[in-house]
Amino acid sequence: MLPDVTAVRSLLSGVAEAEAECTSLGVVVHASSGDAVAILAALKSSEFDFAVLIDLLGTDLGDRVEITYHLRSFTRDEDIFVKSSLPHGGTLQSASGVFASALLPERETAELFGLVLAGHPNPKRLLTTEGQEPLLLRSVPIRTVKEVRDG
Amino acid sequence: MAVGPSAFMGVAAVLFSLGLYGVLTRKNAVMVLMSLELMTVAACLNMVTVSRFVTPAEMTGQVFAVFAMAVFAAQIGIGLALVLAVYRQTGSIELSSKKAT
Amino acid sequence: MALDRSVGEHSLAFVKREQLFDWARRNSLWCTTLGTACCAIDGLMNLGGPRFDIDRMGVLFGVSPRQADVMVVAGTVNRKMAETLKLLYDQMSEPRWVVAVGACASTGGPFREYPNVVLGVDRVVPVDVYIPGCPPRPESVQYAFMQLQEKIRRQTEERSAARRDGS
Amino acid sequence: MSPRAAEHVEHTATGRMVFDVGSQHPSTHGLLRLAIETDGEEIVSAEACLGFLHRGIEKLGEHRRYHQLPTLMDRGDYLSGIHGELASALAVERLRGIEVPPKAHWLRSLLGEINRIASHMAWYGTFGRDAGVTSHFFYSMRDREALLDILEAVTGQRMTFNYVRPGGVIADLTVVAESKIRRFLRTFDAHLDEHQTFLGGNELLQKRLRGVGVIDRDSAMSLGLTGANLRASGVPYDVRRDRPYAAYSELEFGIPIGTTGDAMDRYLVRIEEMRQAARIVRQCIEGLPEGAVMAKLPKALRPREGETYACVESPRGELGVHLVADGSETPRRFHYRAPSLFAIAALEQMLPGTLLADAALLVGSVDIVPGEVER
Amino acid sequence: MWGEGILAGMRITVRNMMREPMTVNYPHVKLELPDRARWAVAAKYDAEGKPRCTACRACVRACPHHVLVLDSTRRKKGPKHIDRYTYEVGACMMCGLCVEACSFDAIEMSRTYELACLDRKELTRDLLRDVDAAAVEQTNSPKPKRPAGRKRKRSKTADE
Amino acid sequence: MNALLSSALHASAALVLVLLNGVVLVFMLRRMIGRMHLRRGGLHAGPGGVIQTAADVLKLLSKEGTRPGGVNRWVYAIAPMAVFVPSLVAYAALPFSETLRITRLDTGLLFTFAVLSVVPLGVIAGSLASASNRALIGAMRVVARQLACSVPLLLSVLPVVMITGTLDLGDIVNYQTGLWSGAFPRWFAIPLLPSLAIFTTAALCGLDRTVFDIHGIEPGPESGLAGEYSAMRFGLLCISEFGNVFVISALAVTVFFGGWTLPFVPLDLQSSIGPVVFLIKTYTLVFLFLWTRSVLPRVRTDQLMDLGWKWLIPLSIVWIMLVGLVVKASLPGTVV
Amino acid sequence: MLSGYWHFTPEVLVVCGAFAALFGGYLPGKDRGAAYAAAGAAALAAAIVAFGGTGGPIVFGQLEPDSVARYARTGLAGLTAVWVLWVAGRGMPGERRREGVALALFATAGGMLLSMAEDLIVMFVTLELATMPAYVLMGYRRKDVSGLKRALDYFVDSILASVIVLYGLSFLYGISGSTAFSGLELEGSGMLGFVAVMLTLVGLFAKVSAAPLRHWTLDANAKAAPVSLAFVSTVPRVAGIVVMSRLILAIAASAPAIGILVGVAAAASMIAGNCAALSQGDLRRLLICSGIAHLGYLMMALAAGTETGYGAAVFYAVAYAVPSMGVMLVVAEEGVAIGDFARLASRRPWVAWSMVLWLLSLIGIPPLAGFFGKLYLIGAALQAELMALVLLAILATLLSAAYYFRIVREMFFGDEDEQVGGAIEPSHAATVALALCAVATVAIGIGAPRLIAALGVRFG
Amino acid sequence: MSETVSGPVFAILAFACIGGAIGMLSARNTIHAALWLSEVMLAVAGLYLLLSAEYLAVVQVLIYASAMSVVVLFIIMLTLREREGPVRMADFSIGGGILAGLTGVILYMALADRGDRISAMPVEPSGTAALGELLFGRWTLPLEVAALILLVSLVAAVWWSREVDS
Repeated sequence: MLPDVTAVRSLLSGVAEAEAECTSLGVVVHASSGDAVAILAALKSSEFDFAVLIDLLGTDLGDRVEITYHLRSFTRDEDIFVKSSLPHGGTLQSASGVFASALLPERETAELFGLVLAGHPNPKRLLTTEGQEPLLLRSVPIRTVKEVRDG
Repeated sequence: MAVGPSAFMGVAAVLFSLGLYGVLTRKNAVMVLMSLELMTVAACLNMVTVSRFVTPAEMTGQVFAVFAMAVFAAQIGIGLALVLAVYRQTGSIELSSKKAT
Repeated sequence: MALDRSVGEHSLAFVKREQLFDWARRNSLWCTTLGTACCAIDGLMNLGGPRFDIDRMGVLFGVSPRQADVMVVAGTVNRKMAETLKLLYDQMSEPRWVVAVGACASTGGPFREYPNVVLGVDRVVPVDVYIPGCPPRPESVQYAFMQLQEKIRRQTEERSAARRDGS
Repeated sequence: MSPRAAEHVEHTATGRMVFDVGSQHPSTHGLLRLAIETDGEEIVSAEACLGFLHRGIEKLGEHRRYHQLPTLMDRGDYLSGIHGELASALAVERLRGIEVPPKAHWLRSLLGEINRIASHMAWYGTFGRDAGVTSHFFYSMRDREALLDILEAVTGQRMTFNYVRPGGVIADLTVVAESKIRRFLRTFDAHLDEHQTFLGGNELLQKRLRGVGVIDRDSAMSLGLTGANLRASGVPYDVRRDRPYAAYSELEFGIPIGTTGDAMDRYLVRIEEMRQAARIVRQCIEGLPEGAVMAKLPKALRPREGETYACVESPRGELGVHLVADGSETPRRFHYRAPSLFAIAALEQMLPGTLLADAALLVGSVDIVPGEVER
Repeated sequence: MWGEGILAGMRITVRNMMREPMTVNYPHVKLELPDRARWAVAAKYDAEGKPRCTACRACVRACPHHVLVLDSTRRKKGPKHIDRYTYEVGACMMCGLCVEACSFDAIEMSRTYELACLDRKELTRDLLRDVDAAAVEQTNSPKPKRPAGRKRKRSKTADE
Repeated sequence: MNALLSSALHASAALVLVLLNGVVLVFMLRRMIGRMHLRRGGLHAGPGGVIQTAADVLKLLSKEGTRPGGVNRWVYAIAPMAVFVPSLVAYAALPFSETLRITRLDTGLLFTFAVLSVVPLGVIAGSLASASNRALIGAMRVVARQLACSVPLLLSVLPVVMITGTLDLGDIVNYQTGLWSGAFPRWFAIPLLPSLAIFTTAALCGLDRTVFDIHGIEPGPESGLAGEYSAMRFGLLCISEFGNVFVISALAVTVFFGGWTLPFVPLDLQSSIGPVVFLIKTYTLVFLFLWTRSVLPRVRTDQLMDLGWKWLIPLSIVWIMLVGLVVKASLPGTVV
Repeated sequence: MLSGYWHFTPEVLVVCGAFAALFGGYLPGKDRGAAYAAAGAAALAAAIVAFGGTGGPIVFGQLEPDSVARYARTGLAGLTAVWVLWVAGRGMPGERRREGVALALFATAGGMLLSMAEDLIVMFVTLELATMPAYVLMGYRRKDVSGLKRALDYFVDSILASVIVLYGLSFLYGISGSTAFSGLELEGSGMLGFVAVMLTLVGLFAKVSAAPLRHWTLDANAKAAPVSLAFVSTVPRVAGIVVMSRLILAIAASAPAIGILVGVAAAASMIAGNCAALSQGDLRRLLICSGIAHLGYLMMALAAGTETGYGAAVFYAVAYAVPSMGVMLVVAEEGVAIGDFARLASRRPWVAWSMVLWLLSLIGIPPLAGFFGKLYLIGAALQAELMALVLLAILATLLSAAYYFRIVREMFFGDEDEQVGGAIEPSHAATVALALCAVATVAIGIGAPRLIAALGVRFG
Repeated sequence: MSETVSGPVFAILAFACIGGAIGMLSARNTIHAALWLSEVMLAVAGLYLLLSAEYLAVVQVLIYASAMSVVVLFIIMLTLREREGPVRMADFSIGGGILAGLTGVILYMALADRGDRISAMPVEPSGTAALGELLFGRWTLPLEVAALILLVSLVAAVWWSREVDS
């Protein structure tokens, strides 16, 4: 389940500035937003064989958005999480070149957190209609009870 | 009220002339083919008329009309295949060298 | 083709003929199904299935909106879907009815706090029958169709009564 | 039937046509709209247009208390409510460190497998309808009704159960339910054989399914496919076996895999999965331990600050819940991984080059539930 | 041989045709609901016909999306007066959390599923209106039960 | 004038027959198919749901007819008629019994095929007029299907014509009265089994199925034209599709199953129960068609074309040659 | 009736050859082998015709394999054999040859039947069989856009001609009540008869590309592949000329005025063809124009309306087609521009000398085929005292020498720099084909007196 | 058919023929033109019936009114881009009109001149069976040739409609 943290560290030292640690989530690599895609590529081609991008999600940390990439290796049955953070309205570098599975989740994340998607083959909005104000997962307040009742 | 052969042949003649007009004036290949069909039908009608009035027993005209129909159906089939081939290459079904006659 | 309208307004035959047509309408409710979420599975798919078999009542599902009498909205409708919904409703020909199946279609249901979700189909098109439940049982939906039939019958009676009074 | 306004008769330089399949088309199983560009009958490109069912499950999850989360998950993947509930419950349990009584584990597996068969039956019926065999829909609905009866008897609802909670399940099996399960198990294998003969044995259908919509092993992994779609491409990955949860570590079951990854393989893998699921149900009903079904929990769950990911094998693949807790009563971020979302990406890659007539079949063959796609 | 599958399919259809249809002819015959079936929320009454609600608002807090509203007035002495206890049946998802949260067994998931209505107003129901939250003392407090002589209007149920 | 009146009477009788036929038969088939689906089908309209289909038709009559925007008005309006009228006219030559038929035609067999072949014209016209991509693709499929199936359909009845030496449907039926070696009815279905097989296959491929898929009236490309029409225009399309199934089945009965005749029954009795026998035979065949269809998945158009052009047509040609040789050898004096 | 069936042996052989070409690819062996087989069949057919002899009317009098038909069928089969042989060696440009050869053989079969036709129905049907493959051959290159468009134009005009013929035939039949040539009776039919003859002839003239509707041939054919043109401008045309001659002869018996009509068309064809040919730089156009002119000479004899004129015309049809085929095939090898022939004599002396032979024959230099052909034509015209036409023909011949000699000059004294054509791959089959053409040109010339006697031409 | 041709029926059919042809030529939309054409074909089939040519009438419907019209409409459908476009006239159509008109006038004159030479309606002609005997007896040769023509057209159509491999 958990890959060897030291081995991950040594692997990443050759690629970019990144920190790996073991948390409640699993092994997490913290990277700067510029390096994330390179790190993903390195992890994919490494001996860990993280061949699948299982998931991609954004988390609002208040002042910035944290993007979490969740990789899995079927051969070794190990998971690794790569996290990078962006400012609000920042540019999300697409990982779809490395993992085709990032195509749709990236569009969704960019739309819901108000990010700019770069390097994506089809960076349109995914969920809401063009022409409407996008719904941002981070800032849009949900309706209050009163609104719902009288609404 | 008896209707003689010239009435039928007259209808055929009108159809023929109209078809000829269509062939001569239309640029759209499909329209030209349709006009040709009109002319064919005129000729067939002529033959059937003659067959009825002149050779009712031998029915030569009907035989002739059967063959004419078969042959022209084949011709129009070829023509449509050609139109399609031209359309695929050029995206147009207009006859290129249609001159006003 | 509306035959009932080409029949004279004040003729004696009119009322009877209209009643006949209304009987036909009641017993032949063709639905265009706008099944979006869970309600479409339980409320529509299972209802069309062998156990509940809505076909008994002459209700057909999955008809093109141009031919349908009833639009069955089953499931959440959000702002993007609402546009489609409106267009589909506009395609339907009179007389037409709308049935909102489930909490989401009736009021927005469990998702009504989310601003993208429309607070009930009646915000977009007029709704004739609401069916609470999340999702409602197939029987609930069939019950709703029976209510709808009742409503159609009542409408006719009211109309003909109004005409009697007027004449 | 999509509205006319959304349907353009577009003539491009190559004479192509643009088609909208959906957003309300029976074969799209809810609300998936595919903008398909065709050249004659052949599909040139396909793009999925989502968002017709975007209703903020993730956003609302941030405003729900932890034990309310299953109600949302039920309505995400509405065909397999138990699995959604289970994933969220597992995540909460992992964050909070809750011990679940063993009987609850077994009940979760039991109900999960019953729900899996029910979900596959729904897919099976609509798949038959996509193929044009109308009768099959009714035959699979017959078995689905039996399963729904069981689920209703145990949980009180037919589809949105709210049965699995953090800490266990809310109720034990009833006697009626158990006898229903046994009755179901007696007939199910024969029924499944009948279905398989009826639909899968049909030569015309085989001709339509074989070699269509092939996804090879590598692209399946690259596309992030999971579940039956992945296994059909020859990757024997199953969360139940590789990351056992509930009682699966104690249960015996096989994992069917395909060889070519075409529509036929996906079909066959799902059929075999139903058979294996019935096998698990049998084991569960036999080996159900005694004891409590719910752990003792405080009224309000307040996990410590932290983050976790828990996944289950839903009928559509790996359904994972990513939960970020900030120490309050509600999660800071609630995200769930929808296997259907990745299947849609696969669909976009699969469709170009096939015929328009195959589109509906292929959409059916990957088994998509829009509710979980758009969340 | 090619075509065997088709023939087998035809055989199966005929076999099914010979079987009895499994249709339940609904308005005339009704399926029996299981004991645990959860449909619209209904208030419960004790043996004397008094509602058992104590206006503790546990259900209101438990409801994930606020379909229950309970307005009560606290009085100097005696139980609270329930001005209004409404229930939006049109939005309820029948999850049963409110019933689980109720420690007084004052509400239940009823088994009426024939809920369709023609008017949007009917989607909101009064579970209770203008009643006293009576039974707190009976079940919970050691205090003796008060005499039931106070002004009490007739309680309304959803079905009326 | 008398002739005109009688032909008008005939025509209106045909219309009534077609409509009644449709109304009753559709209901019966709905119930039958319902049973096949483990359910009951229409129950609530009238006693046992008998007038369910009548209700459908009446309702369609009372609906408001809409015309989608952007359509070609005249063609759109004419197309359902162009589909409906031929399928009505196709009844003209069918011999319901020795005496009961609308008109007696020398070329009855060919006439029926000719009239049925006009139907796709209306389908295409309507779909071109309705300016919808989906209808267009649907119509293209319909046409491709028709082109692939109508040729083998026509070829498959040729052996019968070769043997009987007539195109008159009544004569073809008369040829089939009596018994072979006292045991087998003289129906062409027995010696010309391959012809029947080709006919059935081609008919199965060529007939539209949407009417009977009660739960499958999909507004997709499969339904083609029907998705674009509303109210009675749609009703006309439905009736016409149903009528086509009936006519094809009736043709099969006439050509292969001895039409109104019944073996082992005295001749004078036969003439009186002729229409009933004919209808029973036809309904049986209609049911068989539907039964087969309920098992078959939708076949892709290109596969259908392959079937038609690469298998059915060559096979029927080979079969015609074989039959021709046999006929020539056994009946040296005949025309053929 | 049954006894006449052996007369069809050559046609059956040719059709078998067509099937062999069409489906030969599916048998073991190659496409090329099938084409050879087809060529063999055609040649064999020619031989059988040559030895088969003649007979009276067969098939209810619908066909008459007389000596004219024998000569024409031999010519048609021989021409086809040459063409197929050449195609077997060189192939169709840019496309496979299977369909092309098969279609050409079908056309030949049609043409051979056509040259025997003695009935309007048979004539019409076989005329269509003879000319229909031509549309395909004209648009044979499917990637060649302008070629396809020209083929479409050609097709439309040709069908128009067919329809007009058909309409005319329906009147002819209506007036005489019979479709047999022998039964055509226009006596006293007045205006209707005139219209019938007019429509029929105008259509037929258009079919064989004579005036007045000849311009479309030029436009439509000018962009076709020379190899297609070599076939289209010879085989179907010869067959058409033969049957046209037969029909004119049959009609002339009861409507002598037809001679004027034909004469006018002949004069127009001669003038138009020659004048247009003078200024052409494209050899295809040049040969088409000169073909129209040759048709004019031929119709001059037909205008006489006598058996002699008829025989002379049929003789000339083949005598003209053989060199024409040779020239066209060389054009297909070398190139369509006149400059492509520069110094051909130094590159391929044998081919160049053959070209000279053919061109001389086309001009009409003794002792080649063309000379005797023209001689008989003029003789026939003189017999009918059509002095003006004869004078015009002689003038036109002189004029034609001018443009034919341009080619000869280019071959022998052309500018070296203009030599653009690369070395042509040697092909035995093609060489044999060209050689056959050359030999035939001489042979027809030498055997002319005997042939013409057999064709029933009598002078004096 | 009766011995005399019914005048009103003929008038209706003739009107339908000519009107349909005019409609076809004046249609500004190819689809309309094709539909008009099939109307003309049906009317001509009616005329055939008047002329006791039952078989030909049926064949006319089968081949011209349906099969050919369907194929023509199919082609119009495939050449979609010109689908709604009006039929464009040639630049200068007066010449064509004059020629066609002249043809018509001449034909009229010819018919008026000699057309009624044959005016009496003869006895009831032989039926379809006789036609069949003629076709397969006396006219076998053209029948075989027509078969070859159909084969040629099949080869040609396949040749042009197959994809060109580049």
